[in-house]
Amino acid sequence: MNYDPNDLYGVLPALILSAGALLLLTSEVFLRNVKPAVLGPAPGPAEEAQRQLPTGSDAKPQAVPAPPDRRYQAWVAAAFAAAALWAALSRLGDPAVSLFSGAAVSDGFARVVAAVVCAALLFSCIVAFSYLESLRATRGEFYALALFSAAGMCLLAQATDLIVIFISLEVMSLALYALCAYLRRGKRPAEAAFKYFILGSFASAIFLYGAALAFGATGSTRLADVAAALRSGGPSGASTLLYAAVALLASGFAFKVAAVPFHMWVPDVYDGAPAPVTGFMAAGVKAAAFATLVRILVSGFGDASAGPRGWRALVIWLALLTMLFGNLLAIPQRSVKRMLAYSAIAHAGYLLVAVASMASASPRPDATQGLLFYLASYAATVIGAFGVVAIIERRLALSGAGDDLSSWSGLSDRHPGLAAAMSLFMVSLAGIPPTAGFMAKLTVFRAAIEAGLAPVAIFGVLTSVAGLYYYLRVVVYVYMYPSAKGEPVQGGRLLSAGLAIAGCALIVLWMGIQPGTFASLTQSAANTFGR
Amino acid sequence: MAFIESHLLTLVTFLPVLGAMLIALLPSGEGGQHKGIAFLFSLLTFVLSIALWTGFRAAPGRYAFEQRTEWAPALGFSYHVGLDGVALLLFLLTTFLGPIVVLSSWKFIQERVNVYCIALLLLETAILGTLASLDLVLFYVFWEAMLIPMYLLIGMWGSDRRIYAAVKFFLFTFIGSVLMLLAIFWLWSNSGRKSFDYADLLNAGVVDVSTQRWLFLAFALAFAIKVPIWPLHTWLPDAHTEAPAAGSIILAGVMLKMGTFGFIRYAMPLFPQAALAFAPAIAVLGVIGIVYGSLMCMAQTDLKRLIAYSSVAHLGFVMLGLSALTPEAVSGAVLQMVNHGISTGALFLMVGYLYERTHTRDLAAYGGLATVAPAIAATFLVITLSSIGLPGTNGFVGEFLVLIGTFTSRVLAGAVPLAVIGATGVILGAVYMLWLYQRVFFGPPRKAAGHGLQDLTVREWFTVAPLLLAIVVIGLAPQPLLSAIKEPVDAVVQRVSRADRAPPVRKAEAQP
Amino acid sequence: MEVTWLHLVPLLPLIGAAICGLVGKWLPKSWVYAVALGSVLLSFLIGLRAFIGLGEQAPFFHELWFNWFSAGSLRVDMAFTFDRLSGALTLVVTGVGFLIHVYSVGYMEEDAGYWRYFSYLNLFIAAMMTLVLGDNLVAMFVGWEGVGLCSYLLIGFWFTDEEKAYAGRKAFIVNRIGDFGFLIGIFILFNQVGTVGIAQINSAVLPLGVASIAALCLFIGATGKSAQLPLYIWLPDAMAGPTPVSALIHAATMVTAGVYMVARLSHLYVSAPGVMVVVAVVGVLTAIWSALIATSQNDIKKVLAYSTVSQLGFMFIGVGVGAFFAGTMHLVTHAFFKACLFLGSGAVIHGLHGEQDIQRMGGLRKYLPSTRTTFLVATIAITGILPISGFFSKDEILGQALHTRAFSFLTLTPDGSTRLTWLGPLIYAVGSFSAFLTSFYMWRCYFLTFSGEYRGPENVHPHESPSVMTLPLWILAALSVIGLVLGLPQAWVHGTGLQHWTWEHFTEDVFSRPRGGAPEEFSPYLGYGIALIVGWAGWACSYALYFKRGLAGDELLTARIHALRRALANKLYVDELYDFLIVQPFWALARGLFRLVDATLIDGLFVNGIPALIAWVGAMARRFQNGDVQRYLAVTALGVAALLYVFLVRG
Amino acid sequence: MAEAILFYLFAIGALFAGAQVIFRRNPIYGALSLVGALFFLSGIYVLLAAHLIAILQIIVYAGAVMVLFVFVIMLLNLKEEELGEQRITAWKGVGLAAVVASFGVIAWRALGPAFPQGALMQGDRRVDNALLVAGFGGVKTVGRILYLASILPFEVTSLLLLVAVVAAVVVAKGRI
Amino acid sequence: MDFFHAHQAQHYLVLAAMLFALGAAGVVLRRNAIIVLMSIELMLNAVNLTFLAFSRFPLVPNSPMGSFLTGHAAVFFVIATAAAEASVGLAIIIAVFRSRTSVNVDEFDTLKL
Repeated sequence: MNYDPNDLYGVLPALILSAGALLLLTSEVFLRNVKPAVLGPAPGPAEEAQRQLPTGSDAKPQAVPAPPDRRYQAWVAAAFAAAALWAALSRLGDPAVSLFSGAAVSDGFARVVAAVVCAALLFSCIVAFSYLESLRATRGEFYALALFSAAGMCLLAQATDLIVIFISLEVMSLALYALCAYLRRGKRPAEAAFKYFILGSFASAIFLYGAALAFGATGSTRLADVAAALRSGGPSGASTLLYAAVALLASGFAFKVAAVPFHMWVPDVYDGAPAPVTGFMAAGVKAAAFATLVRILVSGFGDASAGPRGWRALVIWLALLTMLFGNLLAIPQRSVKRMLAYSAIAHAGYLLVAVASMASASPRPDATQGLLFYLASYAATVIGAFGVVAIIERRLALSGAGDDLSSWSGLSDRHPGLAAAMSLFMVSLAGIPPTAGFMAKLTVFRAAIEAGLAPVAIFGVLTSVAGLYYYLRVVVYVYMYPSAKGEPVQGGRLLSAGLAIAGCALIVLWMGIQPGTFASLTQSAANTFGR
Repeated sequence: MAFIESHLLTLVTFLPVLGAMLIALLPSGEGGQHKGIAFLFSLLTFVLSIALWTGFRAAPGRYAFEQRTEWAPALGFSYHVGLDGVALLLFLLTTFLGPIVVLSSWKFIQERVNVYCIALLLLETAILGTLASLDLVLFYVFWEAMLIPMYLLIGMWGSDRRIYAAVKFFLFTFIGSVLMLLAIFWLWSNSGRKSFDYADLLNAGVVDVSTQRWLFLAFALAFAIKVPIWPLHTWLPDAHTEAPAAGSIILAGVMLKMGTFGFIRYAMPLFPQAALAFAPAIAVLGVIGIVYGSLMCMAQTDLKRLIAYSSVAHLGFVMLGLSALTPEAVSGAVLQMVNHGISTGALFLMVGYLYERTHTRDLAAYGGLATVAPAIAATFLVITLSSIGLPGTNGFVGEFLVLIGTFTSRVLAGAVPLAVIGATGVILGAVYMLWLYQRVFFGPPRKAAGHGLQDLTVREWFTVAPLLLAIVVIGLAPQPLLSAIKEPVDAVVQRVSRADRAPPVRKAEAQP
Repeated sequence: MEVTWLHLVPLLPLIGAAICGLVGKWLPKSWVYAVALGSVLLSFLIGLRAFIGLGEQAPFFHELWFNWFSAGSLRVDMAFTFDRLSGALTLVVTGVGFLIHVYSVGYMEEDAGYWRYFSYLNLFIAAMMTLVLGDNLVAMFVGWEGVGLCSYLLIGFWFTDEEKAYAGRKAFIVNRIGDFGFLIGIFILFNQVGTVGIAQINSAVLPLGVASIAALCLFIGATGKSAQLPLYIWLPDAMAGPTPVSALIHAATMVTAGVYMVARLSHLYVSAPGVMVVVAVVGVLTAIWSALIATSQNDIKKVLAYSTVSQLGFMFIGVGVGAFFAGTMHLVTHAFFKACLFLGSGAVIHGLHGEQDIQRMGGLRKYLPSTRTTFLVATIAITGILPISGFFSKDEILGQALHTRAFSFLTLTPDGSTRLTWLGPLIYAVGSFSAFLTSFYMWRCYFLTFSGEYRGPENVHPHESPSVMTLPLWILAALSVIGLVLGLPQAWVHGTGLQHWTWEHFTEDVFSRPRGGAPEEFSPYLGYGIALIVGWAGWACSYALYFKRGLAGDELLTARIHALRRALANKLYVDELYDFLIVQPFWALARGLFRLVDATLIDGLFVNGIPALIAWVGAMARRFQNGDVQRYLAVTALGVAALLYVFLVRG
Repeated sequence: MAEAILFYLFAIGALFAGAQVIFRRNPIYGALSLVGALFFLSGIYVLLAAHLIAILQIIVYAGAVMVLFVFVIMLLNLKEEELGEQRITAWKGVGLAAVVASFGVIAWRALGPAFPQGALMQGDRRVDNALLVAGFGGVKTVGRILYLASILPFEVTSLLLLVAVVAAVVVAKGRI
Repeated sequence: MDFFHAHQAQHYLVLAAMLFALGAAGVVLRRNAIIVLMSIELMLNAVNLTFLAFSRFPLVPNSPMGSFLTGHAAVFFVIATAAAEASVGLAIIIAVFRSRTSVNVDEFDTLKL
């Protein structure tokens, strides 16, 4: 029961990310003795933004000395993210290894999820760079926290022990709470953080209670043991305890993946958090949380899937509710950011369909394939979308107000590139070829059909039609409405964000036109849960 | 050279995309060069597609210019394209209309020209791909890819209610096709070896008849909306009315045919028994479309709207012919697809020119144009005649074949009354088209013609003349087209009309 | 016998039409004339050559030009047959057509659109020739629709006038209604026989039921094209076109297409005796009906138009009673004298600078001598007061009707006695009465136009037309005299060389005999006598009324039979009736459907209703998200409770 | 017997103190009663032979965490009127009902029937790890588990604490 | 089973459940953010109690992981996590208080709909 240091290679991505975070933190220490005169950033339009802070936003705005130049930090963070990405990808094909006496595992599934998370982090950092720079809000802590939460996500994807899951969850969450509250612009960020925190801790407490019950029933917190206990049956009391446990664990992660009715936090939090953070949340948290949900349900409670008390029916119901309300509530939204929040809920529903079709063994590889593909494509799309939102939002963020569709009208005149990219992302979210979103829906729904969930699939596609409506509305505003009284978005430092957005757009197109590459990459991962 | 030989179809299909990329690279400044490039590429596409016509050899059960390469083996679909006679005709129709469309909007489109040209070219490729693809996912991808550019065309360059029309168009067509997608997946997961390839699925067949019906309905809904079949037609008038001329031309000219093409290529052969069972229903809907559409035309006061509804009527003929399941009727239906593409496309072209000059679509404003613009009047007359199926124009042959084929159909229940009612469309067509023509061109000049308007310019002649030529040539010598489509038509008729006798292949045999 | 030049007959005029239509605008006038007239003349000559070529060794010429289209078992060829019937028709159409072309040169002198005009005219000749020569029903249908198009174009030739344009449209649509029947007929025959070739159809054995329906449908087509009840309404309005057009299309050639078609398919019709009855009855009713109306028309062209309708009625009597040769013979002679009449009226109108109302004419004999003479000849021909062409042809029809056996077939009762024998005599009687009416209104027209004093306005100075217009008049007048040869009874000409020229003998192997068999030989003299009496009676009446009094005659008549005459003057209100019964309800239906079904039901309820509903529900549900974190917590807790319920309680 | 009495003593105490936390209007009282609840709980831990945990409970919670709470309460030092009245809304009722129902269900369906004889029986003797395992709950044994079997969670926890520190600093920062 | 017999495992468990419910109720009911936070701490403690109870009174005779002290380890981690959560939570409360000088959760409703 003593451990072997090689296990650390299994969690290499998390290690790299933490190392990066530490480096950034320490770098802050040495910043003071940088000559502001030398490296002071060009005075951007952010100063007067600082001036016109709404009352009550924070302490009286006094003229600050030009802060030291922190522009390198984003790139350091990005570099570490890239390194972690490489670490995740490099061992993609390797066989699965159990780490730390079964507390975690390094298998294809985990690696792909880690890769998605790291890629999401990479692009988010680049988006955040220009965002924060133009708000004069760059701090090392920001990137450090982002890296920490990414590390938490990677661990989450690997964890096979309920305790480890819980702790990694906390690592991820705490960092994200902080990131939500990071900006001091108006009331919104702090409120978002608070809501996220309260609800999040509540949910994780519930999860933890479930873990305790599982421990009670099996005498262990390892998922493998849980599965074994389920198979062997055990004493009479155990099974009921296990069912209570699965209920609580499931609700804990249903919260994290924002499944109706555990979704209430999502719109407010996504809306209040800074756009780059929201993008990262939407992409990373979803990936990690779904990975964990699948681990718990499939490799932990895999044998408790069928039947009226099985989780399959449960997940189906969650999926139906989520798809329905996610789309329904997104329709009346006028704030793109909020609309994207609700759409995130809806997409959780589609992913839940994939989870449901993983219940039975035969379609499981295809379903896993679909889940991973969907996570990846959704990450690429949503980060790009929030990247664009970030650019639009910058101006608004200073005033602490939310955005509105009207501020998007005629974007195609002012920024053709942005307009095209945004439309592409919308199209991808709506699931129309030739974009990643379509291929994702294809993989998921065909797995559902294969698993005999035709009614669910039909319901799903119909709701996706409803979804089309609000995605198209963005395109309508961007392309078909005359330009809003045309003050162009401040062009300053637009470049890097544009870089990230272009990257996401390329990925979206690539995964839509040439899905084979990603599919074959994840081929081994698809068989993680047996074929 | 050999490469071109083997990849000709792909080349033609994706040539417009090349043009689109080129335009995207250019500065968005002045539009002249954009239009120029767009025109050049569409013309080039057409020229190359002529090689398809000359090189086409009809072979039973095989596809010409077939090409198959791996696309996403991990996901089970491949890039597999090829043409049969039916697809070929529509393919050529598309490439033929391509340059005309670009040329027609030369003057009308002045802002955001680059986006416009890109949309046009992408749309062309999407349509061509839909026709060429032999893999269902590939087909679906192209099928859906048609929507976005069309959506932009309507929404960005349309008239007042353009956004309503665009969204309506998009949602309508989308809601149908998503169910088709699910049906495709069902086929995939039950086709023995998991394959999206058309041939495989055709061989595998669907044994259970009730399942067949469901799948057929899923496919049929998608296609029926595109066609459109009554009562799913209401997106069409709005889309046509609001779209710019070019959009209407493409929409009427080729996109509607995608629906009928889908029926003859996918819905009917894949689910023969279901197709046979539903044939009477579809035929009835087709006839309703004929009569109802014509009546709607008579109720319109908007020029484009009227023509849009006439499309409903014309495609009613096509659906009637397809569901009659006799060689005459089906080949007539296919021919009618082409004819409708040409004549209605031409109608929208002319209406577009009128709109450019008068900036109104209100019939009441028109009148007496024949005195001020004789050339427009003359061309419009020819097109009108073709649209009401006068012998000697292309319209006649198609309609006649459809009706006589339906009348003599032994498969279709109640064929005779259907044919007779359908034939009334011949009268109604004359009623509303001539009414329209008189309203616009005869009588004393009215408001629209008040400030005497300019007759056809040279550029416009270049767009109209080919269409007129096609109208007359196809009207006088339709035989080459008919013999080109003979092969696939007979195959479909055989497969479907005998479905109740010979059940489809067992699954066991389908599996390797 | 197969030949390769037959297609030239329709092709040449077609080319002429193309040239005139496409480039005629820019060509010098004389060239246009040359092309238009030359092409028609050429096809006439070809026809003539072929006609002479006809004989024992070559009973007909046939050409398969090209296979138009074929699918499945259907094969449609562009093929032509030139037998005695179609040959004669060819000569009539091209010949009269040519004369009218010549005449038009003068008539359309001032019109700027002359090139259009001649293009249409040529096109018409081409279409008519396709109709006549086509050896299958589809080819025939091509011509059938083609002539309809040309009449549409030519009626609406002066399209700036809404009325004229409307008349054209009306003509086309009414024709289309007929064509609808024609199409169905083709379908039925194809369904039965498996081909659309006329020869095959004429040699096929057709069950009575199928034959009857097919024949009926085709006859509907005929009523449309040949302006019979109930579809005759378009023809009077068709007079809106230039007068030569009325002469060519609406008198001589196109309108007789129906008769020609019935005669062509004589086999089909004789195998459907019931339909023969219908044909004959419709014919006679039309004859009397329009003759009545014609008595009270004041527009000279309208008079002629209604007379045309009634003459067509006579022709249908002829074919209806199984005397196809009689019907077609009347067709030919009628072509001569009616064309002559129309051209004469055209000359009058031309001479009076567009005046068409006979009330403002009169006494024109001294201004337009040659017009008057030819008109007189033609009038004699149509009224048959002297035994020239019209007399014989019309009387042949009536005689055949009297003695017909065509109907007895279907009414053979078990005891062998035949019923419906009264129908023939009845038709004869009514026909004779309408012959009387014909004589009456034609003479009225003549007297009011040419005799008496000139009643027109002073500023209008009537003048004779140029010789280019009068020449055709003379030729046609001559023809309507010579035409009598066709109708000479066999008894007279038996053994003489003339025998070969009589129509009955000439066409005897072209038509099928009615099932009841041809009537046995009857002596024509009684019929002739009655016909003469009838004709002279009509002359006498109108002479008494109009020769001295002029217009006062009308007033006298009106005073006697006021209501009737007003009704007649208003064409018996048929147009109004149709408008009220059919046209208006139809448009109302269209508008109603549009508002109710499309706008309200489909779009309002479903297409826009459902999304609105969804959006509303969404908006409602949205209210729930009120930002209160503890409500969120409550919902989350509810979710947990629900899950626990599922797993612990329910399970 | 004695244990039973102690158990009920502690249990009632814990529940009472917990109730105080919920129902006291002034957070400072709440904090203090929470401390009390924690003390009672640590007593129960002792009854459960979890000595090390009991100590940690006192040190970490009562010693560190609660101090933090109190500190924050003092920092904000809310006035009476700022505390505001407790409002009862419908949804609070619903939430309460849901919570009570959930854990009622758990207690009734899962926990209650879990131990028919009060504990797992092997043969005639109850399985009681406190008696079976040598040094149960002691530093040594728990340490072994911590540092060997649970090495990964342990390391991750260190990461967690670091994150918590950084996060707290970032969030509490005056202005960014 | 007699009520006063010691070491009824489910006594501990039910007590834990009650405490958890109490904490949850506090989270749902109280307006004061700080007290909400404390309620969450209470919930975590309830979980700890459950862990400990189960590790002393196992439901399966021999633990797959070799030792029932895993429960103790879990509790150890939970305590640490609780501390971490508390610190961050309090910091967030401070931030919120800064932006709107109130700690009443039902007044934090800028983000809604």
